[in-house]
Formats: sequence, C-alpha cells, structure tokens
Amino acid sequence: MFLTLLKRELMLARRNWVAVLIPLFFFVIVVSLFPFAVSPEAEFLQQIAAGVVWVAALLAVLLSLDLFYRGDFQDGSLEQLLIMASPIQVALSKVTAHWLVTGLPLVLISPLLAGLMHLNYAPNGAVEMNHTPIMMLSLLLGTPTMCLLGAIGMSLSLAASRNGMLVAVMILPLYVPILIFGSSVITASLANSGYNAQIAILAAILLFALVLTPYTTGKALKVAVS
Amino acid sequence: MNWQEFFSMGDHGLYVWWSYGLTLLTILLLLLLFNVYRRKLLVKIKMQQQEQSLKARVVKTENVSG
Amino acid sequence: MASFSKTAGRWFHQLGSPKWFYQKSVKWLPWLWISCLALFAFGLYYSLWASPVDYQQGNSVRIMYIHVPTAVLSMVAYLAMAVCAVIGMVWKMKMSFMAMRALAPIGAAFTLICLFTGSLWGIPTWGTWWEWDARMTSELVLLFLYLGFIALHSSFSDRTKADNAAAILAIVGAINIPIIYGSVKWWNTLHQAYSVTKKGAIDPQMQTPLFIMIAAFYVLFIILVIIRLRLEIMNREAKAKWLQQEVGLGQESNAGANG
Amino acid sequence: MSSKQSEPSSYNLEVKGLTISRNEQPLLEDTDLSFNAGSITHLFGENGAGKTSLMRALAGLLPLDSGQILWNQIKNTHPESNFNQDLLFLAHNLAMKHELSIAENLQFYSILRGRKSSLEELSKVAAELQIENLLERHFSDLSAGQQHKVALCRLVLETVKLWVLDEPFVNLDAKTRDWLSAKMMHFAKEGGVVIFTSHQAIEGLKIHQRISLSHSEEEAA
Repeated sequence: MFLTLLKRELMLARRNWVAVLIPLFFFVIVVSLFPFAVSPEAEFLQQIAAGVVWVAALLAVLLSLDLFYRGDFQDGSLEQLLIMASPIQVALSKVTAHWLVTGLPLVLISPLLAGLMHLNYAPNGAVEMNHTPIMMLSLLLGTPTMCLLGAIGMSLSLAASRNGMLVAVMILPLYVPILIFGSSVITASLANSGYNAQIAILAAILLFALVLTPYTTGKALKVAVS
Repeated sequence: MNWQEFFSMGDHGLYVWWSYGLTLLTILLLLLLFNVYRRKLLVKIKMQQQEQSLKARVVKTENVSG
Repeated sequence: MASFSKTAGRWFHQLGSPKWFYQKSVKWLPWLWISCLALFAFGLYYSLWASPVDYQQGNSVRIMYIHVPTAVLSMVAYLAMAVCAVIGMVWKMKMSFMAMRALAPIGAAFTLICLFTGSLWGIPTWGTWWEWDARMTSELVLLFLYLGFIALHSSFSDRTKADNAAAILAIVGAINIPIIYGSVKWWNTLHQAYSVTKKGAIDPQMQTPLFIMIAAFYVLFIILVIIRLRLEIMNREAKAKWLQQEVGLGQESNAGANG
Repeated sequence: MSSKQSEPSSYNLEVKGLTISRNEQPLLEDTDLSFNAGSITHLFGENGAGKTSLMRALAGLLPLDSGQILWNQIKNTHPESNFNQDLLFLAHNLAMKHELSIAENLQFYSILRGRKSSLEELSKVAAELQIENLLERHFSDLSAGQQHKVALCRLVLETVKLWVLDEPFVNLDAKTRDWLSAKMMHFAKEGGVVIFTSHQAIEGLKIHQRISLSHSEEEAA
C-alpha cells in the first residue's frame, strides 16, 4: 500500500518536474546571493558558509511543500487516499516523496555550494581540509526532519489559507534545534574539533520526528479534509 | 532612603521605572483590547437576538414499496 | 474513591459547560481582583523599596521581579494551552478549546513583557538591549510559537477546524519546547564562554519579594484568562438563549467586574 | 461486471443518534438511519440542506458531534471493521489527477483497492461509456462530462460493498444515466448498499428508501 502511494507521488512529481526543480534553483540562488551581500573573500565566506547553506536548505524545503499537498487537497484525491489508506501511510508516502524529490537533491548539489562558499578554503600553507562530506552528512540528517516537520505545518494550514507564509510562520520556530546542531557540525569540523555529538543529536531528532510526525500529520490531514 | 533617591535608584532608576511602567501599560492595553472586543461582541449578540434563530433540520425517511 | 470520582466527574462535566462557567466566573472576578491588587501592593513595596540592592548590578536587579514571573508564566501559559488542546481533542470539549484560544493572547503578552523587561535589564548589565543569551533567545522563539498559533487559529473560517488544527500545533509546539530550550542553551554555551547574566543563587532577602510577585502575576494571569475566556464564550455562544438574557441582564445591572 | 461475488454480501449500514454540524451550525440532531444490504437510498433535499455533509459523515470524513455509524454491526472507526475497504465515496470533485492519464488514475485506485484491474476490464467499462479511445489521454484534456464518466468507471472496477455517491447523476446524458441506474440496481441485487444524493428523482431507477432533508421553518426547540 505504501509503495503504491509512493509510486504515485513520484509519478506525479516526474510529470511536473519543472515545479520540482524550482526549489533546487532557489537553493543555489539564495546561497550565491550572499557573496554579493557580504563579501567575496574566501576567509569570510567560509565562516558563514554553514549557516547560509542550512538556512537556504530550510527555505527550499518549505517552498517545495506546497507542491505535494495542495494539489491533492484541492482536487479531492486526498479524501480518497485518507479513506482507502491509513492517514499515517498517506503522510509517510508524501514525506518520503518530498524528501526524495527535494531533500536528497539538496544534499547532492551541496558540494557545488561548498565550492561557491569556499568551504574548503585553507590559507596558504595550512593543510587543505575537505569539509564537504561533513556538510553533506549534516544535510542528509537534517533534510528529512525538515520534510517531516514541514508536513505537519503544511497539513495544518491546508484548510486554513492559501498563502504559504502561514506554514513558514508556524514551522520555522520548530526548525531552530536542527538549524543549531546542523550548522554547528560544519563549524566544528572547520575548527577541526569533534562533531560526533552534534551528528548524534541530529540523528536523534530525526528518529524522534520520524516516530511522532507521521501520526500527527495524519491527524492534521484528517482535520483538513473534515 | 528619601524620595529623591528612591526615584533615581542610583542612576538605574530609568530602566527600573521604564520596565515597571511598560509592564503596567501592556496589562492595561490588554484589558482595553478585551473591552473593545467585548463591546463588539455585545453588538453581535444583540444582532443575533433579533435574527430568527437557527432552522432545525427535519429528516423524513419513507420506505418506497416494491 | 467512588464519591471522589463522582464529584470530580460532576465538576469536570460542569466546567465543561460554558453557561455554568460564564455565570460562576462573574462571582470569582471581584475576589480575584482584590487579592491580585493586595498581592501587587505587597509585592511592589517589597521589590521596589524593601529589598536589598545587588552589589554588582545595583538597582537594576529590581527588574528581575517582573522578568522572572513573566518568564515563568509565558511557559506555563503555553503548557496550559497544550493541556487544553489534549483535553479538547480527547473529550471533544468545546470549553477547553475556548480556554486554549483564550490563553494564547495572554501568554503572548506575558512573553512580550518578559522580553522587553529583559532588554531593559540588559542595557545596564550587558551594555546593549539585546544579547543572544540562552533564556532571552528561548523566550523569543516562544513568542514566535505563540504568533504561529494565533496566526493559524485565526486564518480558518470554520471554527471547529480552527480548534482542531491549532490544538495539534499547540501539542507539537509543547513537545518541541524542551528541545528548543535545550538546544538554545547548548548553542549559547558554545558561542559564549561566560554566562552573562548572573543567575546564581538569589540572595535570600530577594527571594521573598520574588515569590510574592510570582503569586501576584499568577493571580493577574488567571484574571486575564477568565476575562478573555468569557469573551470567547460570548463570541461562540452568541446565538444561545441563556447568553442573550445574561447579556441583557449584564447591561442593566452593570456588574462591577469589567469583562 | 468484474468477478462474480460468490455469495451476496449481507452487510448493512446503521446510523444511531447521529448529530453533525457545519461551522457550529447543527445540521442533524440525534438521527437514526438504516440502510440494509441490497438497498438503494435516494437522499433528497434542497441545496445547503446538509446533504453533502451527511454523505461525508457517512463516508467517515466528517467527524460526528455524537452518535455512531455501524457497518456490519461494527463501529466504522473500529480497527477490525473493514468499512474503509468496503466503501467507495464519490464526491463532486472527481479526485482524479490532471497530470495522469485516465488509465493511470483508474489503475492507481484499483491497486489501492487491492486488485490491479486488467486492461481488458478497463477498456470494457470505457467502451460501455464511449470513452475507450481516451484511455491514454491526460485527464486534463477531457471535457467535464467525460471526466465524470471516468469517475463512474471506478464503480465497476473496484469490488466494494458500499457506494456513497454525492450527486452522481448531475450533468449526465440520458444514456449514461440509464447505464448508472442499471449498475446501481445490479450492485444492489448483489447485496451492495447504495446511497446517493440528487435534486430530482431518477426515472427508471427502483429505489428502496427515500430520505428527505429539509429545513423546517418553526423555531428550534
């Protein structure tokens, strides 16, 4: 049952693949705005790279939420899904599809942005350290949680109003913990001090969200449809 | 501690009195907001009184023979 | 035990009826106002006059007598909202949804008071009106949670959906509060070696005014919640017959309690 | 018709003490209804009388203020009750994805129902409704009438025991209306329960029960 739902979501995503790519462009554009706004020196960009990449990823995930929930809500297929399959499966299939289609690509193109932000810059003479894998790992653990929490916000605001800002206002405060730990992983690796603790906490938050969120999203979807 | 000292509070008075004053102001503002809302609701309730109260739904089930 | 659960059941059921609450609360309000003003008079005397001056921060420590109680109440209000949300969803009690909606603006107001008293306190002690101190930052995030709740609840046209959706958000928010507070505290120690505001053991002489002020703010909080809850009842039960008489009555006799 | 059901199902739907409201407005108070196996019920009522809300309540979408819905004597929200598997709910919005083709839409729903309907079944029912040459076309390219017909195909393709249809006959041409009436009667003969709403009576359709929902003008108690 879950696989059928997932296959459908992915088929739909493939059909309007342009709308799916937009969050990725958004992610790249937002990150590349910072050198204009701040300063292009490598030393400086490296300092803010972690935070910028993480905040841009957060916003990209929020932006792409609409695509996976609004359509089904409006043409009535959400009702059919909630009748025929259990709300938890519907929520899980939507979150998984959202992560596979938006979250994972964010992680995969983040090395490009690491380059843009001179993440691996080493002043001449210093040993060249590669921090990109760590950043990808932190995003890999962070993006699913973003999708899970975003799913709650989106399903709550489905019946509320059309504007996407409401989801952001509700859900961004809940992103604070993963933003703190996610970006501190990269800063820790920049200062080559230990980051295992942060990784562990990120993973813990992910598991915590994985257990609680689908049920809550299912409930919220039921409310939206009632 | 005479009155003058009491108010100046050793040059921190400004901040202390400002925070107590603003807190009082916020509470009063909140109460004022509630009163304005109350007046709006009174009008709404009066308006509901005149309007014909809600219509009951009647369900008639009849079996169609054959 | 049976009699206890019977009375608790009756009480719980009674509390659930807006009519009972609306009529009863008029009687409570005058008493609450009196005790609140008494506590405040007593508390203010102690905190502004009779309590010692802090050797380091001087008189500005007196701001603590507002900052701490409002911080406590801003948290209590959100947790109370989450409890009302759970009761509302499990027992489908309209009254608890009304209480949840009534708590939100008051909790937000207390968080706001806590934030700006903290800032005013920060100017003499930190030198700036905003410092990313662990407690202040958590209060700021709490304010965002309140605003998110109010924004969600008021953007629904159908009130039952608004209640259910906002209840879920309140519960999710309440579960996330400890995580947010913990991560902000950890993040704060990461970036700031020393803890700026001295929150060590409070000088015992300061403890009595603090407790009085906390009690005073609690009573004030309850009064505000009752007033806002009565308004919420008026808003949702506008069509009810008993309310129309009640309001008609209220107009002529001009009951003392405002609200 | 898809595979012949071995023995006619004997499930009936009972509604006890139902109270539903929309936007804090009570629509039905403490109503008892019963739809026994093999019956067709026509729910009649002007617009805004609460027909759709009642249908959504029967489909388990609208939370009930009080009362319960029993499907085969088991509460529909009970874990063991297979109410959701046996129910086919068709609403005004046809719940079809515009990006997908008709075949994909219908296949998806039949897989979700548990049995992937074969291409012959698809084209057979499409032929009955004269939309067989549109099977590969995207749902968005169809006219409103054709889209409605695609939704009706689900009635044939999915093996269920309870039809809750909201305004199924609206803007259908005569031929399709007769086709639908025939399908309903056939389904009822097999023991299925049919509940549908419509503004006017459907001639040629033998119904067993008519429920009319109307506002009464007198003061509420």
